[in-house]
Amino acid sequence: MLDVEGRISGSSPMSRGQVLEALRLMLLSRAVDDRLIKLQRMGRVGVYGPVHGQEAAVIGSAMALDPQRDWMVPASREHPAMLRHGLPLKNMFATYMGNFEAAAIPDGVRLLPRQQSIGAQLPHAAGLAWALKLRQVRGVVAVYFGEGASSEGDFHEASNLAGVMRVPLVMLLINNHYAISTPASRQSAAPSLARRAEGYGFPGFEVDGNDLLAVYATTLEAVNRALAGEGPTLIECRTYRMGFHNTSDNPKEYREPSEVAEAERRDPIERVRRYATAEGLWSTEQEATTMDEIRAEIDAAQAQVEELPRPGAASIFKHVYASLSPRLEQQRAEAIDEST
Amino acid sequence: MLDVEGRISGSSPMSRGQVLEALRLMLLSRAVDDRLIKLQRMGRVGVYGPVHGQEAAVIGSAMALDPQRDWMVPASREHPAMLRHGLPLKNMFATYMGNFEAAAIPDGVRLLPRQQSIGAQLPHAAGLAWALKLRQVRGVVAVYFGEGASSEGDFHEASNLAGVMRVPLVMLLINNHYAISTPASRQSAAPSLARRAEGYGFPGFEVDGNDLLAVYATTLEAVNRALAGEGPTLIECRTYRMGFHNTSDNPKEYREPSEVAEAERRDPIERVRRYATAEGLWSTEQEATTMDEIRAEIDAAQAQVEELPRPGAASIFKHVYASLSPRLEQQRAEAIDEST
Amino acid sequence: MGNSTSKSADSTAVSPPAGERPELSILEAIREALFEEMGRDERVMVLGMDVGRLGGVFRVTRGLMERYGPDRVVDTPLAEASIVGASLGLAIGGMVPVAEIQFLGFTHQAFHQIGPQLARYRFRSRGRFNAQVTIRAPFGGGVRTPEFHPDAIEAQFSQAPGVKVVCPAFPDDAKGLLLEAIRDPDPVLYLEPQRLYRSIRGPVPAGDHTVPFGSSRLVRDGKDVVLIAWSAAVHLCLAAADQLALDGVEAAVLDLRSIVPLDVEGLVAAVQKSGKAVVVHEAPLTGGFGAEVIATIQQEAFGSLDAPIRRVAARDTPYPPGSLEDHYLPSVRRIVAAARETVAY
Amino acid sequence: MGNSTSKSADSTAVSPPAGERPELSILEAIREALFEEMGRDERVMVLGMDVGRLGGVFRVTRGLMERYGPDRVVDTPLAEASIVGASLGLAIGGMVPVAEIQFLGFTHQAFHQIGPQLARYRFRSRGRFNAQVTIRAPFGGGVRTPEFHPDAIEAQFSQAPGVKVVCPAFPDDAKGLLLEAIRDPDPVLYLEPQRLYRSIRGPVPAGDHTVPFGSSRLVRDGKDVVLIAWSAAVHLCLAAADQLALDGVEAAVLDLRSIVPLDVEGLVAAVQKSGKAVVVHEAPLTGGFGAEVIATIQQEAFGSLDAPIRRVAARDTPYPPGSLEDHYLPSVRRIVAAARETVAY
Ligand SMILES: Cc1ncc(C[n+]2csc(CCOP(=O)(O)OP(=O)(O)O)c2C)c(N)n1
Ligand SMILES: Cc1ncc(C[n+]2csc(CCOP(=O)(O)OP(=O)(O)O)c2C)c(N)n1
Ligand SMILES: [Mg+2]
Ligand SMILES: [Mg+2]
Repeated sequence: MLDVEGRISGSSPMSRGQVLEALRLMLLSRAVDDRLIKLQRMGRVGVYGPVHGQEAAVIGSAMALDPQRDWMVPASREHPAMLRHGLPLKNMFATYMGNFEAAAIPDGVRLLPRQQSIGAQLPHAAGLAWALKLRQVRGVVAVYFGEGASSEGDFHEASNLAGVMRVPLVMLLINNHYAISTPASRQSAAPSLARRAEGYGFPGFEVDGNDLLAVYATTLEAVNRALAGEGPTLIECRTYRMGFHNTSDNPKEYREPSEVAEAERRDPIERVRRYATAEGLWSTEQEATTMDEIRAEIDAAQAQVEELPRPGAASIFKHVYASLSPRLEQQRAEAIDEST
Repeated sequence: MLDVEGRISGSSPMSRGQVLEALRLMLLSRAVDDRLIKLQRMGRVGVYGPVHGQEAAVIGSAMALDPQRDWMVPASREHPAMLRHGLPLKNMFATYMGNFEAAAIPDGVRLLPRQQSIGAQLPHAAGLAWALKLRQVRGVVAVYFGEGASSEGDFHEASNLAGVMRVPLVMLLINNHYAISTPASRQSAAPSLARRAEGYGFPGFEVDGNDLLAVYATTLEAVNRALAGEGPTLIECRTYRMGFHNTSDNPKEYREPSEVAEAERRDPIERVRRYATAEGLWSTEQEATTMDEIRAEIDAAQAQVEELPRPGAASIFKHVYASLSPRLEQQRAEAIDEST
Repeated sequence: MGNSTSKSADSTAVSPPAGERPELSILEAIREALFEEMGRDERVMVLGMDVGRLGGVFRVTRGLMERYGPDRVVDTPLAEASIVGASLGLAIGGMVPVAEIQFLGFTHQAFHQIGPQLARYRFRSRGRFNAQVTIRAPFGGGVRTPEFHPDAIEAQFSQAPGVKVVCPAFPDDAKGLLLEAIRDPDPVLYLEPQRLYRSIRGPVPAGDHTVPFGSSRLVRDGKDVVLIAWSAAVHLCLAAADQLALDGVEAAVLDLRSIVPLDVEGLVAAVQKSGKAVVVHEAPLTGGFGAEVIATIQQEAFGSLDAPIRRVAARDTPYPPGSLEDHYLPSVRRIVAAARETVAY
Repeated sequence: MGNSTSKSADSTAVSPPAGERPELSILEAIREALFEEMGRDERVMVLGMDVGRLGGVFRVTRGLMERYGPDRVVDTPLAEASIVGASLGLAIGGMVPVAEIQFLGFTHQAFHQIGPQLARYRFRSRGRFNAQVTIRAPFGGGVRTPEFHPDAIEAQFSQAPGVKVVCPAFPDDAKGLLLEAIRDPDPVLYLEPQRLYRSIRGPVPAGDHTVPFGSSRLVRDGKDVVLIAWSAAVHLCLAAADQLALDGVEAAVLDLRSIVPLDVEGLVAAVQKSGKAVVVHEAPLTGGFGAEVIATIQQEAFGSLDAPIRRVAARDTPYPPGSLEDHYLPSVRRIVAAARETVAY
């Protein structure tokens, strides 16, 4: 719907307010990427995998959800979607700054934790959507996963189960064309991953994942199908991982600069910036102000995390079970003892 | 190609000799079913899952393979295919009569053992086909699995890998409409499982699995594609499990007699019998003679197994590893000691 | 104890009039627990292959679908990882799933959803989410089942902190541990001794009855040696104790009932009595949970040990065909021999 | 031993002129073994995620694809079960696959293809087929990796008869055990200590060099107590032994090198010397392979034991985030304390 020049074809499925909200989130996402990479280089963050390049896919889809009604099940590269859905920025920073207590998803936020076992969240999402259906709770579950994840058995089993049970599930396949160094062409011989949905008895759509409006519109349609009891939808958002896989990775080792240059031309943020500017919604001044706000937010989140007490030995014995066995009590006592 | 009356449309892809070979195998298969069920009822066989109703799917596909060139990877309900591919009947009887030494696949027979972990043979088959390709050995791998197996992650991962590596694999999905008590309609919401092939980048075909000639022709096409280096093919043979899942099962508990009656009308053997009779290849006399031969073969196989020494304690320590560790040596000595 | 071995057909689990409550088989006790708990708590649902119309391959869930409907008693596709993974999602969504894996050997297909997911979800989410999920699975040998069906892989789950692993050997414990499992806010693997399903009958408390995890049960007392086991092997130990008694050896039998959590205190007390112990399990020797039992005992009761603790276990080989399993599994004869050697040490 | 910890960038594994062979890191030793064996035996191939152009996430396989081509060094789709399952098929078809699973924690996804398939194929086929497959996987903590990446689940494979499990801790063993693994006609899990990849350097024999499985290595002698470990924990034990020496406690250190098969003889001999032992591992305590080590020792050397064998292991909790792993893992301090108590018993 939005071409690389930011020209729209047809009318916008997003209101002006939504476009501005999305643009702000996109800018925030990229600023967060920058900050966490910087902190990683300073040794204050472990490993970080940036969203860079995938903002339209991740944010466009998240904007189609209602955080008061819908659940979000992330993989591990969808921070802006998680923020939009209600995760405080501070908690996100805590995740990466090694404070897992402060990273927890607050009560009431309909969001599951990041998943680092590729594809493992898919059956969880199917089950959660199934629970909504059984309990006749109005809402959908949106689950994110990469094209790499789509090769795992979990993708297949979860999709098939979701089809059989006809659950309100929106499957967001973020095809960023890489799984670490492995290109999408090596991940599957299928010309389209969206077409796999047919094999599970529900519709699949392919969408330009760098087109905010198209991603939004397609997701909204899937959400409405799900709410109407028509079951799951698979959406393949074709985008590109512009940055490295994570801070331990150097993509120059496995891909051509020309490919990255081409992707830069298709930058998802630039399109929205142009579109919003053309529509009179945006200006360089507004961007400057927004960036200042964003930096302040980020500074505040980071500072808040820095001020928090660091979890200690006792923390690893919390939430293992609802209550500790005598053996674990003893281990806990030892660990606390040894750490002091 | 063969309708339920045994009328052919078009010309037969099988020679007269092949039709006779197939018909004989079908009759053998059903006679083996009867015998092993009888032996099970007498307590001389553990559990047996009959082929009853699936003979055209299993034999039609096997007939398209060259046992001197191609490999067969069975699930667990494809005995007649295994026999056609070179497994001696005696060895098959030994499998069920609890003599696993005598059940082994003889050297030179290009056949893997039965697989009782549903779907687990699929990646093996993909790997084996990959080896043929890497070693530039002319041949294909044919792998059997049920519609139940098609729900397992292994199906997905193996199919996808086979597509990416473009290996000479023929995937024979025997959709007999049941996985124990679970009907195919509950196994997946997909109207066609063959269509899943698209999602792996290779062709898929649906075929009347009770039509010997159609199964044969479709498999042969897939074999030729594979030999030509064009990669895998998925073939869904739609058939019906006319008998019980296995000797511990009673299908009356979960399906309607009318459904079974309809399947009986579509019996795969009857069609071939009619067709062969109409073509002047077959007669009641011939069938009587053949059945006598088959019974004699079965009697001989059973008798041979009965005469064999029964494996003892030492047997369980054979083929654990190429050679035994001291701990296993010790356990072996104990076990032999205790059993005498 | 009521170890009678009558093989009468299993009746539907409807409470009979008070005062005439018959003994139940283990299978019936499990079914009764499911019936009752689904009646008590409408969040409880049963899912798995063939659990609905068929009532499961062992008919454990027979009658449940008719009673509670196909939304709460659900036949799933043939895909173990999704049964477990979806159960976690169902639990997060407010249901209380009791998943059946047709045989424990097929939890292999779901391993990545058990230890790394179910078990860690409370921890990963810092308590925001918990996985109130029970996985039921039959296991164990002695009944000539095909490959994979008898696999005794319980020890592997003891390396997956966050799950509990329980294994009843008697009808009353079958009911009490299952109700405890379903209500436990954490995931529980509930392992069913398939060879005892119908062969062991005993009294079972009517109505609500739970057995706390981490409490072992001294099913027979004896001053000379203690035989330690769980699940079906407990009955081998009882038979061995009977035989030993003929020679005047008094063997106690301790049923661990749950291996995670482990009743360290009960274990140590049982061993201290005689200073001699034999551990019996149906899993292969090397790396079996018997090793943990021994490591724990020698740590906690080193001074009281008067003899090495022997293990009577399955062989370190793949599970052989049913016709050969007697050479593979622990047997009464082997237990008696080990106990004699231990007593004579 | 050459436990120097220089972190120089790893060079490409090309044999230098004789007489000037530098020490190699563990990572370099593994790479050298792969280079050499692929040169020697054209059936050998390497497959796994990102092993080709990238050379693996740790660059262990760097240079292999350039040398041996993309048919023999293959980037696979992201699907662990198919990597293992296809390797079995490749082996049956005449290849000798060396599969890399990116981290041992992700073998969970392939469990049903390892124990029940790879391990049992020889047995099931009565020797007609064997699975000459090596699975390489890095594991272990101490380097602040994300969830699943450090999971030490080696004990679970000891309950899967038919596979072997080896875990080098030094560069020479890294090479020697890997060559042995690739040539072994049976499946071998070859576990790589990720935290030592570049930090441990040592002499490595040029050219052909194998280390037989089931032979432990006494890496330090000492008369007061023996510290028993495998993989990275061996180096914790060495550091602990250094510290103990300052107090005059002479601790031996035994590196098991392979846990399946287990060197029972070497183990017993090492323990008998002092009658005192401590077992150290990075896996959680309960059900860890340390339990098997202890159960074996107390069975085989009961009379020589002068103190209970203590275990220093990870906690029975899920693996915490890297920032907290020091509270979770065994540490030199904990080993020293356990050794002191044991010696003083
Ligand atoms: C089950 C599993 N296998 C392997 C890994 C290692 N790994 C981490 S990210 C990644 C690539 C994921 O690719 P994709 O699903 O496309 O997501 P993306 O990183 O592109 O967002 C891999 C292989 C893992 N985390 N989990
Ligand atoms: C991994 C696994 N899960 C469950 C089972 C139990 N089981 C044996 S046969 C069967 C049904 C198989 O159905 P299908 O694949 O359609 O083959 P069919 O029996 O119809 O030939 C099941 C669930 C098994 N053997 N393996
Ligand atoms: Mg990707
Ligand atoms: Mg079927």
